[in-house]
Amino acid sequence: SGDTASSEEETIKIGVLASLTGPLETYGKQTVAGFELGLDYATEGSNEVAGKKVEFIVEDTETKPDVAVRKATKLLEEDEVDFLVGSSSSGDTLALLPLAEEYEKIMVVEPAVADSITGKNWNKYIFRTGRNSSQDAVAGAAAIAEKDVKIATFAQDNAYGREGIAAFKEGAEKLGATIVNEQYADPNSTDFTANIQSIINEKPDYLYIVWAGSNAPWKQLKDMQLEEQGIKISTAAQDIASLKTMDSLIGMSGFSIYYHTLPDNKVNDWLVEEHKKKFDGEIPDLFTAGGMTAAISIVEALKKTEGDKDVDGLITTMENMEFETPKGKMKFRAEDHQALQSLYAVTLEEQEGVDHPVPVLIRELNMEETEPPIRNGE
Amino acid sequence: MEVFINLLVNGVSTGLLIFLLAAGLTLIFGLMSVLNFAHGGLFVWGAFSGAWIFKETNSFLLAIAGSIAIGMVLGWVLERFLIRPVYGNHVRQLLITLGGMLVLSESIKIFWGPNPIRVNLPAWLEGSYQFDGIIIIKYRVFVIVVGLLLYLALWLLLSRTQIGLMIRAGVLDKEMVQALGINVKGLFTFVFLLGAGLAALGGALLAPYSGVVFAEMGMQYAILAFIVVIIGGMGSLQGSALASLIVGVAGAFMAYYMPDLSLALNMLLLATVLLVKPTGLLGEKGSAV
Amino acid sequence: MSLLKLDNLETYLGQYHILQGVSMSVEVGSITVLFGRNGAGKTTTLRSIMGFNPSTTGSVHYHNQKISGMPTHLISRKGIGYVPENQGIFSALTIEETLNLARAKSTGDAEEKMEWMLELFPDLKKFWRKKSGLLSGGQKQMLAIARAYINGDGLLLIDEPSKGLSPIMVEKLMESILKMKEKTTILLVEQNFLMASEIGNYFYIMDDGKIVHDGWMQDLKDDRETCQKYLGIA
Amino acid sequence: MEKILETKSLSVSFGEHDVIKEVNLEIERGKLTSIIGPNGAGKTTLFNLLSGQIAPTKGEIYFKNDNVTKLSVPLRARRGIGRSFQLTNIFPELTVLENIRLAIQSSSKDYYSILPRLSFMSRQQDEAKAAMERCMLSGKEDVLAQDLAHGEKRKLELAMLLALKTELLLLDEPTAGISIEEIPAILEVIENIKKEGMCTIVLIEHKMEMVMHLSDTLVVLFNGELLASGNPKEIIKDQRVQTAYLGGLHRESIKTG
Amino acid sequence: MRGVVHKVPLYWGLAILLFMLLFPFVNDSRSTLILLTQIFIFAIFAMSFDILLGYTGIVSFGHCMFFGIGAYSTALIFNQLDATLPNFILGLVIGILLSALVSYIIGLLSLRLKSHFYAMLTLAVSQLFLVLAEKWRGLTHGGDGFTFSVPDIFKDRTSFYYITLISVAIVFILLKLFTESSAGKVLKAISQNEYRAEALGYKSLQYKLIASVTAGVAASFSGSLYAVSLRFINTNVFSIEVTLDALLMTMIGGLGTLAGAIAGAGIIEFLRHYLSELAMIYPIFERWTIILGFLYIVVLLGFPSGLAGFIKKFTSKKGRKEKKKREVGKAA
Ligand SMILES: Nc1ncnc2c1ncn2[C@@H]1O[C@H](COP(=O)(O)OP(=O)(O)OP(=O)(O)O)[C@@H](O)[C@H]1O
Ligand SMILES: Nc1ncnc2c1ncn2[C@@H]1O[C@H](COP(=O)(O)OP(=O)(O)OP(=O)(O)O)[C@@H](O)[C@H]1O
Ligand SMILES: [Mg+2]
Ligand SMILES: [Mg+2]
Repeated sequence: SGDTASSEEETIKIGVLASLTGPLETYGKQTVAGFELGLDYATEGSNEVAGKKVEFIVEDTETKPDVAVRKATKLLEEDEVDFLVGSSSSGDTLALLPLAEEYEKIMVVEPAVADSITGKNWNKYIFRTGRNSSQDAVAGAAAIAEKDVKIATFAQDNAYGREGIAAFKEGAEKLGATIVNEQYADPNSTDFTANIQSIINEKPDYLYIVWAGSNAPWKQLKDMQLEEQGIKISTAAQDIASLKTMDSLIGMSGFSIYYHTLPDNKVNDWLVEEHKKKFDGEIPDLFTAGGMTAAISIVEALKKTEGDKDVDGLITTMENMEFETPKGKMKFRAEDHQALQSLYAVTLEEQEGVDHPVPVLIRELNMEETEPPIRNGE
Repeated sequence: MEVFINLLVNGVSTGLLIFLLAAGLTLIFGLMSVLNFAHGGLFVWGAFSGAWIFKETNSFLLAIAGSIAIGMVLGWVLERFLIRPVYGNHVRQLLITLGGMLVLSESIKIFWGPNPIRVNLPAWLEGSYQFDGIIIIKYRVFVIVVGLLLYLALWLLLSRTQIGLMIRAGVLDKEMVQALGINVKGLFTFVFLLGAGLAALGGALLAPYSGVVFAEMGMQYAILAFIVVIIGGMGSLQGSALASLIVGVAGAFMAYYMPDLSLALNMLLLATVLLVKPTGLLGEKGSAV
Repeated sequence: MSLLKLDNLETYLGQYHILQGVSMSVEVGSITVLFGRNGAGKTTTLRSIMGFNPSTTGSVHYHNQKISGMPTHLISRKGIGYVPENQGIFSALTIEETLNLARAKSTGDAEEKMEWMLELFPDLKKFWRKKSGLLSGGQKQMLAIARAYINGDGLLLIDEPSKGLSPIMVEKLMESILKMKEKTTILLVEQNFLMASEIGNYFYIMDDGKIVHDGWMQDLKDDRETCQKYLGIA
Repeated sequence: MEKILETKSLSVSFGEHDVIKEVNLEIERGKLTSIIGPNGAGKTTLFNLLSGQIAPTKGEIYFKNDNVTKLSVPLRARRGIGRSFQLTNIFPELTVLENIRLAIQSSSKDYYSILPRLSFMSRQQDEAKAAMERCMLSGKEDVLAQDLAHGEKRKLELAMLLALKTELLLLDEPTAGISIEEIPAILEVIENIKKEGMCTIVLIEHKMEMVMHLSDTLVVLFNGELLASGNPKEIIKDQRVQTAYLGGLHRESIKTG
Repeated sequence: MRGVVHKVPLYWGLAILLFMLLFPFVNDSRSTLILLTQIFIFAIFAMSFDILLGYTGIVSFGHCMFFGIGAYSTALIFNQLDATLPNFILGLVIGILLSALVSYIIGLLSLRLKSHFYAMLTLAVSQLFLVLAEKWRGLTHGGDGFTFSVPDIFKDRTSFYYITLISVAIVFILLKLFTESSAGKVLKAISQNEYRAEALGYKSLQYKLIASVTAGVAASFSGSLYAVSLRFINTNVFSIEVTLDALLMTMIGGLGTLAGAIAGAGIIEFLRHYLSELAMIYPIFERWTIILGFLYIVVLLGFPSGLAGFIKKFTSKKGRKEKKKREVGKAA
């Protein structure tokens, strides 16, 4: 039994929590696929770091906080994982944060975006490779805001929308723009024309939109002929599934977090190639890259500690750690462990042979430019 | 003024769209006294199959016809296997159709995957009319026209034929109606199919309206339809139409003038109506208490 | 000529064997009365004829045509009207609507029958637009009879029509049934011996799911022993 | 003589239709009063007014000299007005015993106790058994009420009313739909109640033999109006009653019986 | 004697309780403990729903609101004050009082409504609570929710397991006593024939109020435990899915039995758990919601009175046969 103990000692276990069923299942599946590829890449196919085997165990949170907690506890107690990675929804992730602290295990947050994860609810075991709402907002502002530009905003009336707009406003006003109108709509509504009408009345230069989920207003924006009235639309180009619904926004300028053609680096090239190989020619998507990033961050940290799993050591190592990812170079900020990262100012274009609008790079917004305010001190 | 007209037109067309959804439910709920929670499931199926057929065939009419047909087939299955054993028992209907709802929404993902799907319009319905400041989306006009026509057709069916009477009697005493030589089972199936077809049609028409469809919208719209039917008064077609218009128009105006309250609007409307006039706006006296 | 013929009907309700071989026949133009204690199976017999509780064995013939096994609505369309024990009132429908419904699949001249019924039961006309559920017990009974008569034309099955009726109503009802007899055939379930014996031609007595006695009504009135034994009449 | 119930120009109308018109009724304590009248005369409606199921458009009801016009159904039941219904009206999925126990519970003012009390329950049990015995239902304790034969359901209704220990019993056609052989049994129950003199009974019946046999007072309701009231023998000789209610068939039988 | 003491189920209940008490000693799987804890919490919630639906015949679509009120009260107290036991009691009591008040007011306004109207009204009100939780961001942080810490005794999975287990037992006993009490009997009567119950002198509205307040209080209690078990809360607790879960559990377990609600909570949670585990191995189970849906439909159609009803029928059939045998024996 001494043998097993030592081989246990030699294995590094990572628990990956993601929504594999329910409304976010596409996200979760991408994360898992990306994570696997990321391990492969970072360990060069050996699945070993500093001579120790790396294993990962996937659990489905079903996008229910209670299930997430149960599964995470199972990972921590029964599988005795050394790291947690997850998860697809902010709610699940927030529910998991205290567990990381309780079990003193590092949790790499990917791809949940809520600011409070690295803000108010943060603890020192939390590292986030995914970008947060504020980064989106800062990038969004950087893409369009400048002196004397009038901007109206439109978002879902929930935490995600409100938080995103608040951060955007701060960023945009810093750049000299004025926010002339803020609209929030019931996320379940069928009809957004009243909100759009109100925006049209203000005659802004830009309309900045924060929207996640299915019930998007793109079609109605087009129907209401915003472009014709001189109002340019700007929003985040997210995953491919959402891009597929954004046909009517072709020509808009906004920002992208990831698209397989965007970050021009060798990690991404590898990802695209391997992903196509493995998945029948399919291109990797936003959360695939995210999953890969999470894996890389863990392996890189372990490489630096030479396989030492001591948590405090790992935390010190990871703070300020820079690492190459398919989303470009990243750096865990020491204060709140948020990974600073590049985002991309893009326009949406139609491309031959692609069934969705393609984000085309205008310029890279580097990690300094998109650095969000530190909010975990409050 | 432009704003007012815009809001009104959009509100009315949203209202009529909701009416399409509610009409099927009113028929089933009001006439047969069946609480069909799976209505939302039929609605999503209508939306997805409509979008899919349009994408494959590029014919909008075919898409509509196809989705109605699919809705009816599913409606038949529901009626035959889920509803028929529980006619007359509200609680069980509610519970069993809830199961139907779960299965219908989830099975969408088997066919079309878990992601939302974009829905296109035929060229002749694309775009909008613009008269200085007033923007009227073409498709909304189309929806208004279809909604009004359907209202008329249903009204004629219920008031000019004896079907309505037979069904109402059938709900009260099924055996006795059979004893009068009327094939109640067939009649109920017919009404149910009609309701299912309407739900699917509502879905097919809503899909291009918002531009995307997703599997989870079923529950959301099932609840909306219930709200409208109850606000209008159970079983009253006029009531449902009125309630749909109120919900649509009030939604548009609230979102414009009091956006903060719009999240709670439908629920507030429902609560107020139930507390002030429990039978709904045009409901029969004494049916709610 | 026998209009309706039951041949050895056996009917189960749940696991209970209710009808245990019921045979009887109803002659054209007659009033046949079915007597029996509470729970004897009278109502079940009528329901088996109508197809609500189909018999497992045995058969029902109407006009020499087998109707057992047919769905209820088709049996009804052969021209059989039914007044159920509980009246089967459509409480939320008005009298007008109820009678219109009866007309929908009516056999024979519905207009004429309707007129006659309104003449026979003026109360129906008086409360023409009233919800049936709000009628008094007797008024409901009249409505149920009118509805059945308008709907059918060959045979009326009436289950305990005198229940809850005032003496004068019973008397009127008797007269009405006698009048109806001129146009139709009637199978009557009745507890009110006084009334039934007055108008019936032939009778059957049921007990425990079996026919235990039958004969001509005139004979029954004199047959003290049978009266005593089966009907509890001294 | 003591009045237990009195109505003063009691009227009710549904829409246009006046169903009860200015009825002034007095019920004597300890006596059995029968109400007869053609179908639709308003007898059941009168009961509904007395027990509170519907509210009068005009007039008052006094029970033991208190004005109860405005009281709700349960409050009147608590004061001592119990009734049976023209169609049997019981708790179908409870056992016979449970049905009766509910009535006892109400009569022992045990309304809102939310914890079971065993001693009270066993006392209930005994009382329920007694009521069942008096209504000839012994042995049916654990039968679900819905499985009872029609006649037995009627008896159960009576048993519940007895257990309720009301001072005033309103019985709406207790023998409707009962076969001839079973009527004597119900009749006996009612007679026993009457003999024991515990409560005042008001009876609606169409079976004249029974009415004549049981009643101390007869009240005739016609078209919502009180046509006559008084000694039964006198009343049925009244020409108006003869033509409006009894008709030809009964003239003979009553004279002789 | 019927209705007061059922001996056989009593022994069964005690046996199960004993087994559950010993369980942590025989099985040290934490996630199973958590699953069981979860089941206990939902069992309380399902029982509270059973008081409404099963015993009183009230269909509520907004029952999650009491669950949510309890959960938020506890969570907010812990968020604002220290993580101590007295503060837990404080949160619990606030939740219970609020739930009692809300259920009383809603009941007073709307219990006169017929079943489905009442159902929709409660749905509307519960959704208003959802909107409130979403909008009152300063306090609740909206849909994202917030985490908070809890007293150490709750952090320990085993001790929390025992706390919830004992809670289930106590709530079960209290509710059972309630249903067997005079008031409980009247509830059952009202659910069958309200009109008649009134004529017997029972004010049905008041009894429905008693039922709905009792149910609200029990639901609030389960919500408090739920919040503690997660140490996190968001607006999900007010979502209609929470109500639907309670509905599924009571239906599958069997209406009007309380024990059925507990069994239903167990069945549903276990199935969810194992079907989703299976999905990790066999992708065909990925759409396990469909399987759950089908199962639910089959149960409703085949065993309308749920698991409890099925067992009852089964045992009573056996009982009847035995009784018959005895009678035959006597006769001989
Ligand atoms: N659904 C049922 N399940 C089981 N038994 C039933 C059912 N309906 C009726 N019965 C039983 O069947 C027997 C015959 O009932 P039926 O109604 O035919 O009697 P009846 O002669 O019409 O009596 P009554 O004079 O009381 O109307 C009775 O013993 C009754 O209890
Ligand atoms: N709620 C109501 N709304 C309208 N009309 C009603 C209502 N209740 C009773 N009526 C009418 O009042 C009249 C009296 O009815 P009621 O039931 O009191 O008669 P009854 O004397 O009991 O007759 P029966 O002997 O036939 O039972 C009837 O014409 C009936 O239609
Ligand atoms: Mg009968
Ligand atoms: Mg009456």
